[in-house]
Amino acid sequence: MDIRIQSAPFEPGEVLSAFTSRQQRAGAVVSFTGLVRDLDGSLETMEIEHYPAMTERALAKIAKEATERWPLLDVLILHRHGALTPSEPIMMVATASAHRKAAFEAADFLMDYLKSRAPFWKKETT
Amino acid sequence: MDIRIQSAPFEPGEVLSAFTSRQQRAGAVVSFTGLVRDLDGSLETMEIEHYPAMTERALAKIAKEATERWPLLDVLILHRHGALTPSEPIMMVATASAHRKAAFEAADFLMDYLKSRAPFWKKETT
Amino acid sequence: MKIDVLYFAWVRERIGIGREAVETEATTPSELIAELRGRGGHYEAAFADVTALRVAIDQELTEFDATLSDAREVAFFPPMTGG
Amino acid sequence: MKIDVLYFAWVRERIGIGREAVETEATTPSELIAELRGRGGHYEAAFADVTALRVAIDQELTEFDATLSDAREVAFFPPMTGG
Repeated sequence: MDIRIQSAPFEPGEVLSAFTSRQQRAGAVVSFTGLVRDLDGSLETMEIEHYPAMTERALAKIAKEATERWPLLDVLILHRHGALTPSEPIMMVATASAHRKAAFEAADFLMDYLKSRAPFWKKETT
Repeated sequence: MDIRIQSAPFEPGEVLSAFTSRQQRAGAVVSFTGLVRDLDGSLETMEIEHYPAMTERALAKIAKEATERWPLLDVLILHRHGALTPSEPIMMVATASAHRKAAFEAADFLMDYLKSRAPFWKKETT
Repeated sequence: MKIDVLYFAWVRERIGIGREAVETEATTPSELIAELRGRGGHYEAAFADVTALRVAIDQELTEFDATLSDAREVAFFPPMTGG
Repeated sequence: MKIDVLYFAWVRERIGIGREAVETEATTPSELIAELRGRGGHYEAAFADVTALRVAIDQELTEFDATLSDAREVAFFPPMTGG
């Protein structure tokens, strides 16, 4: 299980490659990457606030919940905070399982849960 | 739309990074990577046969079907053929959309469709 | 008892600070909110609509009628928008 | 008419070749299979259970009772196992 909360930008491909190459028995790896959208070209920056003392605990709980519901071999959650600009990756989840279905369902579940239970707040500045 | 059929190995992270960085308006990128599994440690190689004249056409049709069903901004399908060893990536799909749900559902659909409609045959040698 | 009270996002912006120590006899977050609203001004504005808020006690999401006994830290914030 | 007939995976292995030109009057893949089975030997083994097979005409998956008129290439293979 790999939980990262960081203000630094990240490269989704580097994260996926490291995650995939450490799998020994997985047959399926699913990743989700969330990007900053600029709907009408007016967004200058997005600021993501979080609750540091709670964030890591909440993400670990979300990851644990997923591993209890699906036969996962590995889970990664990465979420940025601070200032972001359009098209930058905001966050990423990755799941590894023997089978496709578990990897897909768990990644979708992590995203649902993370949106409603992890203490992050986006604020857009135009 | 990006369809690749190749015998050469690929690095899932490099593919995802190139795919993600060419998105201008996407809010969500989902990737699926299939890896060669070695269930009991006895698999030496997997050989993937395909029907060259049909493969590219079938994959393009699958990708087109997905873009008609979901509001996708981009689709990638990459599938290897030839000899593969355990833990190597076999194939990958990636989807980009404004919203998470479309990206997830389309990636899952691509995998279902690809397994039943794309002319690839795996043969394991132990 | 003394509790650290934290505010995030627009709750923090309306109240004007992110954290304060509060001396209180409240036994639930709801009672604590009633006390804070009693201060008027920014607090009344921030807590005008509790249905738009979420609460965590000691870094765990909880309900507004949960018990505050032994709580060291209570946080109020709008619905989360991560992911 | 002359059609290129292609075999993949275990169909190819049983028959022993991957491709051959076949002179035939068959109007459907089913009729073509009946002709090929008539050769006996490897062909009979390969086509013993048609429910285990799939067919493509000119690189499009189709049914065993589809029409072969104008077909240039017919392929027989087991269910696909990509992905």
